Amino acid sequence: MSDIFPKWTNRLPRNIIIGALLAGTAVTGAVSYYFTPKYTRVGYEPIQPVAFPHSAHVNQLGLDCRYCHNGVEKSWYSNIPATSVCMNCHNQVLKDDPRLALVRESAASGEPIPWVQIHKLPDYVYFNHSVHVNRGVSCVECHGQINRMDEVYHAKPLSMSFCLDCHRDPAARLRPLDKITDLDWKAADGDAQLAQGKAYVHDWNVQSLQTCSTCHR
Amino acid sequence: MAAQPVLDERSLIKVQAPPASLEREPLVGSQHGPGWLSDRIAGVIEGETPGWWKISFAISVTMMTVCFALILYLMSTGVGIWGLQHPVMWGYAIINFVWWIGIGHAGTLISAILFLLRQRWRTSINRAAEAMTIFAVMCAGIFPLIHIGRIWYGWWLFPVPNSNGIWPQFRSPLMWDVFAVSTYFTVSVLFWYMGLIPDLAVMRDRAKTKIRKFSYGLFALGWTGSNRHWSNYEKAYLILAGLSTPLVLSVHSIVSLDFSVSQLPGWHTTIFPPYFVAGAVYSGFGMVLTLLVPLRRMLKLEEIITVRHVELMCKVTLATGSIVGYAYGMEFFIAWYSGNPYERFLFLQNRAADPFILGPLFHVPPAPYWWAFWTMVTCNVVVPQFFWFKKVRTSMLAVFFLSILVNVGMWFERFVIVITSLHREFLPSNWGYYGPTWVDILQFLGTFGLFFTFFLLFLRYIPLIAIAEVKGVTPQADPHHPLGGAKVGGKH
Amino acid sequence: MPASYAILAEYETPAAVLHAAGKVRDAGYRHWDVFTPFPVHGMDGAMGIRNSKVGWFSFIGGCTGYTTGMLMIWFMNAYDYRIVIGGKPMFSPFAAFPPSYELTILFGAFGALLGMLFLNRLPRLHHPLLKNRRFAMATHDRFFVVIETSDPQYSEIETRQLLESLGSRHIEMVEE
Amino acid sequence: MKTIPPPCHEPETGPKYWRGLDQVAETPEFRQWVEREFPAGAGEWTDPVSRRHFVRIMSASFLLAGLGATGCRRPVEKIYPFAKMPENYVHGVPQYFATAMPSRRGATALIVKSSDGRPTKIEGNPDLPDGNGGTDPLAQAAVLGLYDPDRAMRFALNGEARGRQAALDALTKLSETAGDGSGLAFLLEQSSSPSRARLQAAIAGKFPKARWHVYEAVDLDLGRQTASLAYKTPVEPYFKLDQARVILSVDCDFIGSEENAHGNIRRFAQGRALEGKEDSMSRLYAVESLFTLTGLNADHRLRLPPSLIVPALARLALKILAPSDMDGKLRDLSAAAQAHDSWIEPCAQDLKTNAGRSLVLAGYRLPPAAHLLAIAINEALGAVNHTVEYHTAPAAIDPDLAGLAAALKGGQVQTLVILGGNPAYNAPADLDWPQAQAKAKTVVRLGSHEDETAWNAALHADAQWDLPQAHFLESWGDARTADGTLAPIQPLIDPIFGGITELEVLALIGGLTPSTPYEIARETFRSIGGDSENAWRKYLHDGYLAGSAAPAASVRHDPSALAGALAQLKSAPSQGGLEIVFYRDAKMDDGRYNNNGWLQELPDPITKLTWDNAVLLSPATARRLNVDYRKRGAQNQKFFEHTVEVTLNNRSIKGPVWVQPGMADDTIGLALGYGRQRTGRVGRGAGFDACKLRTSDNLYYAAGAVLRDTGDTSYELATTQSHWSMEGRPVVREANLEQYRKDPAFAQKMKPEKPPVESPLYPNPLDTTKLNGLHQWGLSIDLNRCVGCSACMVACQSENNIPIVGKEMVGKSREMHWIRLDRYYAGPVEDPQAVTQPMLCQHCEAAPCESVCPVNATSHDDEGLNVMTYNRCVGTRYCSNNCPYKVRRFNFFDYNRRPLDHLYKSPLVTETDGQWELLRWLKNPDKGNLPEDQWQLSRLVKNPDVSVRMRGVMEKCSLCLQRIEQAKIAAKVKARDSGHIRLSEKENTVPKTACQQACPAEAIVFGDTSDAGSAVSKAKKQERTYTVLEFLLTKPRCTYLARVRNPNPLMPDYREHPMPRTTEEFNSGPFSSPESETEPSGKGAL
Repeated sequence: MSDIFPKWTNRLPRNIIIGALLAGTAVTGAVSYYFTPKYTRVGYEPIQPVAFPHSAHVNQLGLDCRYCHNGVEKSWYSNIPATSVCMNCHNQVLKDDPRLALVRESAASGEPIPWVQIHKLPDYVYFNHSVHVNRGVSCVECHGQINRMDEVYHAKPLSMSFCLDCHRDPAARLRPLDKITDLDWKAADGDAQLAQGKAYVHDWNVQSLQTCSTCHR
Repeated sequence: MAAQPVLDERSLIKVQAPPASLEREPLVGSQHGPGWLSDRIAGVIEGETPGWWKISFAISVTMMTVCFALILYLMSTGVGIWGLQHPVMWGYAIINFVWWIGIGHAGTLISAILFLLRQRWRTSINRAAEAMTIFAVMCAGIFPLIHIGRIWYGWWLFPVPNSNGIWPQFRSPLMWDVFAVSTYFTVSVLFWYMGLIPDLAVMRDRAKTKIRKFSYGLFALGWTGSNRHWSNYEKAYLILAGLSTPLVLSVHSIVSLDFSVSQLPGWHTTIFPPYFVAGAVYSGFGMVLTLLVPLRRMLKLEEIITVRHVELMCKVTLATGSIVGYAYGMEFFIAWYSGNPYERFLFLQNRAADPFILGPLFHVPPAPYWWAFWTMVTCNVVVPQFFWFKKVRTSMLAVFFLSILVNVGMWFERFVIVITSLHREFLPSNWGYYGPTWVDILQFLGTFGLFFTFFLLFLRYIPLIAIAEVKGVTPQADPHHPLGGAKVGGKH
Repeated sequence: MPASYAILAEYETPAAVLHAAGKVRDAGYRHWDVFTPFPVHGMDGAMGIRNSKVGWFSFIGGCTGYTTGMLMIWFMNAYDYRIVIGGKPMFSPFAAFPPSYELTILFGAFGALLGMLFLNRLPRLHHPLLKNRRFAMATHDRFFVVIETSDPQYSEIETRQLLESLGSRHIEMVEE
Repeated sequence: MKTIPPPCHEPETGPKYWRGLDQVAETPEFRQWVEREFPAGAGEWTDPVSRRHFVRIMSASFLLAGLGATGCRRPVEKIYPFAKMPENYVHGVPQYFATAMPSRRGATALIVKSSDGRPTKIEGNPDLPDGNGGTDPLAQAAVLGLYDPDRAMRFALNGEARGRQAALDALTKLSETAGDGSGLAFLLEQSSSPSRARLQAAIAGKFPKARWHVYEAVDLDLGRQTASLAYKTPVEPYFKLDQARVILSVDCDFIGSEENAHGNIRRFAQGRALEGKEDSMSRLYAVESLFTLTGLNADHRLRLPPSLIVPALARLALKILAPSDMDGKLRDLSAAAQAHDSWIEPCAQDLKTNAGRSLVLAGYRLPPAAHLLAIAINEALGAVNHTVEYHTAPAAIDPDLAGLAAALKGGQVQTLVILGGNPAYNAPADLDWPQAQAKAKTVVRLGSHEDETAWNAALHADAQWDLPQAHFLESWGDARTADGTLAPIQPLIDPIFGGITELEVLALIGGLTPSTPYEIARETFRSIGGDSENAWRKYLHDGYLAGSAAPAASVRHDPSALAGALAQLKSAPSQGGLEIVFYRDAKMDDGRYNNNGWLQELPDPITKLTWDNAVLLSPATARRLNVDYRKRGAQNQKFFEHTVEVTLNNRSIKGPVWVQPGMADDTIGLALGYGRQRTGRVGRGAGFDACKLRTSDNLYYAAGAVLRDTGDTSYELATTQSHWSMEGRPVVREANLEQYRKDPAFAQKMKPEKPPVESPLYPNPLDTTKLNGLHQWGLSIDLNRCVGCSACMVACQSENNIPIVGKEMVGKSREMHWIRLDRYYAGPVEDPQAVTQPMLCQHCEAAPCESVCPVNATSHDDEGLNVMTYNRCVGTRYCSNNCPYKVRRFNFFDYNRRPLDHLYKSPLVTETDGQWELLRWLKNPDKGNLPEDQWQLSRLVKNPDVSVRMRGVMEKCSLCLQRIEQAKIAAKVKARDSGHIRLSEKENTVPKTACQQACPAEAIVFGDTSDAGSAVSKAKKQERTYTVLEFLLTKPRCTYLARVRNPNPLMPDYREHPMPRTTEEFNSGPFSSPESETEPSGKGAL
């Protein structure tokens, strides 16, 4: 009865509809950002046991990615280098630096350095590094400009749709094989990239693989 | 006499009273006016809570709790706790799903198809039947959801954009099912709720307590009975009825496509859609009878839900049951006529061959599930034939008993379709035998708990007969009937 | 004292209210309505209400549903991610029909219900009539003719006389 | 693809690689951990440090450090790289090592895949001159045995752990106090290892009075012993079955349970192979009591009770051998088999007609006289050096276990050294071995498990040392394969439980130096292959020593041995009662593989029973004894059988009956290897112990047994196939050779049903998308080659991380095998024909499973594979319903993450290792709820290239997609900026599927059908090609080559057609309902 419902309740339906529309939009927006790898992965930058600055090693010293990640052209994985690789230089350079204490300790004791994993695909995704870096896909496509990072962070979402973007259009990303680890390299412009990419797709017989078996098995 | 000007009014509206020969027997007790109907029907809700209600409710809630506890067990452990196995990958869950969905069909049929066919007797039973539909579809809907192996990914069956960039696959009948069942449920709820609005207003206006006033008032949406509203309302109701009719036909057709789109002998058959729809209506009416025959007595509604209603429903049951029987026969004929050895094998050696007559006759070993098959035939083909007899139709005890057999038969029909087709098909090396586990059985019983919990709540809190609609079909509601105030009735 | 909203006349039979409605219409009133516990046969004609527009809402809803279904399925299975499935065509109107059909009905049903609510301006929980004790009988077994005071033809005395002349035994003013 | 690796640039040697880890394994912490953790459960095991330690030792791989309690967006996971990278190691790139799996008289040369330091897959070594890379199920399953968490892991004295050093000290002390060796006895297993022979000789020289015994519960050495007698020189036979046109097997299951079965299969299949109608094929006759794989593959089969087998052979001998003074004895012997003359006569005729190309084989169960008789017949048939060669072989030690037992009981043995074997379980019952063993003052026992032979507190040996035996994948050693080729055994992993090898123990007892197994093997090699380091490395790399095969010895037959043996042979005693055949189980062997889950769950090739042995009876006998009633359980593949009591010489056992069509009447078949009292978690409760009935006189055959029905029908047997008849459906298509020659395309005409439409109503989109694919994969299975050995099933299980599900689940048909072997019987139930057919995902081009999946979880790729995306699957199971071949398997439970006895228990209310399972799962969802030791070990055997499926997910054969993808990736990595990425058989870059690689018969051919020159394209072009259920228009990529039988028209059991073929023929033919014929259970049961 109307003594239960005061007059303002007549405005409720309209307000509820408007409110629901606004809230729905907000929730949709939030879910499609916060509940996807765009938020859950991108920007992840854990503190590492040893503050290893990629920028200093790559950009200042000019180390190639493959000096440390030497399995990347042969294996599924781009390996994290063994302590002995660090010590190749650091038994000469900065040999008493306190920041490297853990590295020296590891080299001496044989205990591994517990690096925190940043880029991780689910177990059911079989991503092979070697087949990408040997066929014109640069590190930068998935890892971002590591050469400019002091501490590595997760730069790309690495979601399935992210993978599909490239798999559907490889020509837009392929580059000369000698530029794979040159993370600053860019084609002159978009058209040039597309032109050379198309040439590579043709000459190297690059397939645009989108079937499930490409990644899942 | 003062009647003279009134006659003018009648001619103005151009309505003729029907001749006496066409006058129908009133559908509800003719001596009572609309007010009596309100009092009677709302009285069910407003009166004391009957003892049988409390007991039934306690039992139902217990069974429902068992059902949900078992669902928790299922989700945490895996569908292996059911009797499912290679090669029978669908079992009780799908049987129960199809059965409950079929039950639901009577409600929509009564409310929609009979409405379009101007069967005014529907008004006494449509509310309860629709409620039954909704609760049955709820029970049904549980099963496809929990029967999947990874329940938490059930949302992948809905077209939700996601960062995996992958979509559902719409060639699958299961996707059609998702749309059909969710649409069916939604539209049934809409239809039911729309019918409820005027009655909720009745309840609101009768309410004594503030809580009731608020609750009924809120859901009555401020219904006043304005005739301008009635005009739109009746149109919308007509449209919903018009939409529900193809809906109800399509839902069970699509459910049947789950089977007939596959290629198993016994599933892969074009007769399935009509056969399923007929079977659904058959089982639905069976369930309506099972519910209403005792209810009309317990709630003292014999004058509103009359023997005639029951009789009419029995006739529908007889008609649909006979259609189902025809479909059974047709399946066998086609299996034989096609000459396909796999089809022939299925119908004879998986289903029909009993150890006593057919097996020896055809020199084949008895079908592993012959008992299920013959239970089905007895309940679905033989039982409805009793409804040819008026004596049976008017005996409430007989109707109640037979209606239960109808439900049993239809459950076995789904059992026969699902299990016997799967357990022995193309490669004999895979042949097997299916049996349920205690979880299967308790979960099935548990859905009755769910169903009756809701149904009992419905009885207690919602008018179980469409008050406004029943009022509308009384003679008192007819402005051209003496009881409706017409000064010169058409009756004489 | 609050302003009055309308004048309310009670009738006891559908025939009486039908008769009254015709007369009120003939008298040229516009802001008035009849309230009955059930739809009274012939009342639309008596009140001069034209065919309801709910059908259009439903029709548009249905068309939207069907188009949405077909386009969605085509986009998902044949355009955005083409996956070879069972040797079947990427898009086939036959396979897409059942979901589209269901969406037609779903959207059509929503169109009908929401259209009805929209046309009736419901929900409207607060209404002057609902405060009236006597009016509660409108959902029970009484029939009311209500003429709003905002009607240009409204006059406190003439209107009341008209309603009385049409056989109402009970007439009262409804407060705002 | 490098499933078989290309030659390494530098030969990999095990110790170099693992040496660093040796030291870790020796640390006290590790030992303490192993001793504490594994038997006791894993309370402290949750400590991440010790876990990390463990994994680094085991796999030197990445590991997840579990869920950190961080507020972060995702759990922190850590990467532990090496502090110092091992040489030649690239994380993620598997390595392959050649090694060998020793068997009784020989060895199987292997190539083992090592994934990040853990052996994950065993393949045969295809480079061996006498091999094709095929293996048997036992070799395939050996890798699981390595990670058996119930293996022996303690150096224990009288059941109490004493530590490794104490044990080694005790051995040294033993060697110092042994004196001249009197009172010292060695009990060894058979071995072909030259190193062991060398050490043995050295020890024998040092302790001349020591007793030596070599015991095998199932002795497969009889062929060698009798050949040495017959030729008066130590030789062993080597059968060249491919050369034989007519083969007669006399109770010799050379395809199943004899030594070197996979080698026999290879040669037999070669002799049966057909490519065109001109080709000829061999003919196989079998005389046997059980129904064996050999009988299944035979063209003519004569079932005889054991007591009639020697008479039948004698009868045959009479017809073949030149008349001699033995004839009288032979006639006496053969009188009993007179009734079977109509069978034996034409068979003998056939053998004689094909003299020089025929062969008679005698099985291990037969007495020596029968073997000598077979040798004589082969001599008469001119088989020597044509179908059988005799290779020089070292003389073996006389087993004489009875003598040893007597000596023990007589107190003549103070110190007993048992190396391997399990005599307390499987020694003949009359020896009462456990008691005898306890009479020794000191027992040193090296065993893979703490089993029945290990310390038994109830018996009183003064001191018993139990030493954990290293698995062959952890060991250095050597062995000789069947043809005598020397093969190295080299470790792929450091002993996980710190076990030691037989060679080490012998060296220590003998006080010999060097005592490390590596040095021992190395030194042995010096004497055989020369001193050169390069030769050693090449030997290790190749996995065999080229040219070391034994040459055929030129031998001269001496019939006197036969005469002597015949004279000793007792004529078959006409005892009443039933006869018993004790046989080596196809899976458990003599019980040694009892705790191997893959083998327990592998269905027996004939009975299809899993997890159990049974009292096998012929249908008629079962009916006569009134125990043929069979009731199916509520579930599918569960059978409730009569439990019967079998009594023989006052010893009795109880077991369930299994009615086996084709068995000889009045005969009981009892498989050994089950019913173990002390075994691991897997084998516990499986079957009954038939060894209890065996006595020294009746090792393989016994007569006079009494069978009594206990009336108990509650025991369940789980089988993987419950229906035995093909129902006249043309699933397996076969013809006789004559018909095949007349109409080579006979198989394509056996269609019961025409497709409803000639072609689909719409174009298959695959026709367009496959243009993108570089290859089109297909499979062809030659049913004429397939013998049903089941190696493919285990290979697939190993390659594809297929879980075992346990007996109860198998009883519900929930086993997970992606490839199964369907076995059908046809004909009269008492003596049926049988066929076997590998059935796996057919990779239909118009796949019915795909179109019903609502979430795109199963779909087609451009190369024509039907691919299953596990991570997308929600588990509607509709695909399985719609699959006409029923090859999809569903994970009803979390088989990979929960113990099999917990499957039905909700994790909400269950504990594992004293922890609430839900919490455990939340902490580490991957680990799930396996006990810590099972979890840690079970994940080591997993193939890292294949997803481990969780519950609620459908799975099926992928045609080893991971191998295909790796091959393609390898080709692309190699191609770099060239476009040459297509795999081709010419370049040997096309991978093999696991089943194909394991198949010794080469029945499975996989490859690129778009390459007209590929083997699979050629196979598919054969006229015998047919498709199962082709009328469904599913267009499978997997096709079959029809089977051809080669019967002899003169034989009494000759039939013009194999039976029954098509439905029409079936319906109109002479065969009545197959149901009643092949179901011994009677009509109501199925």
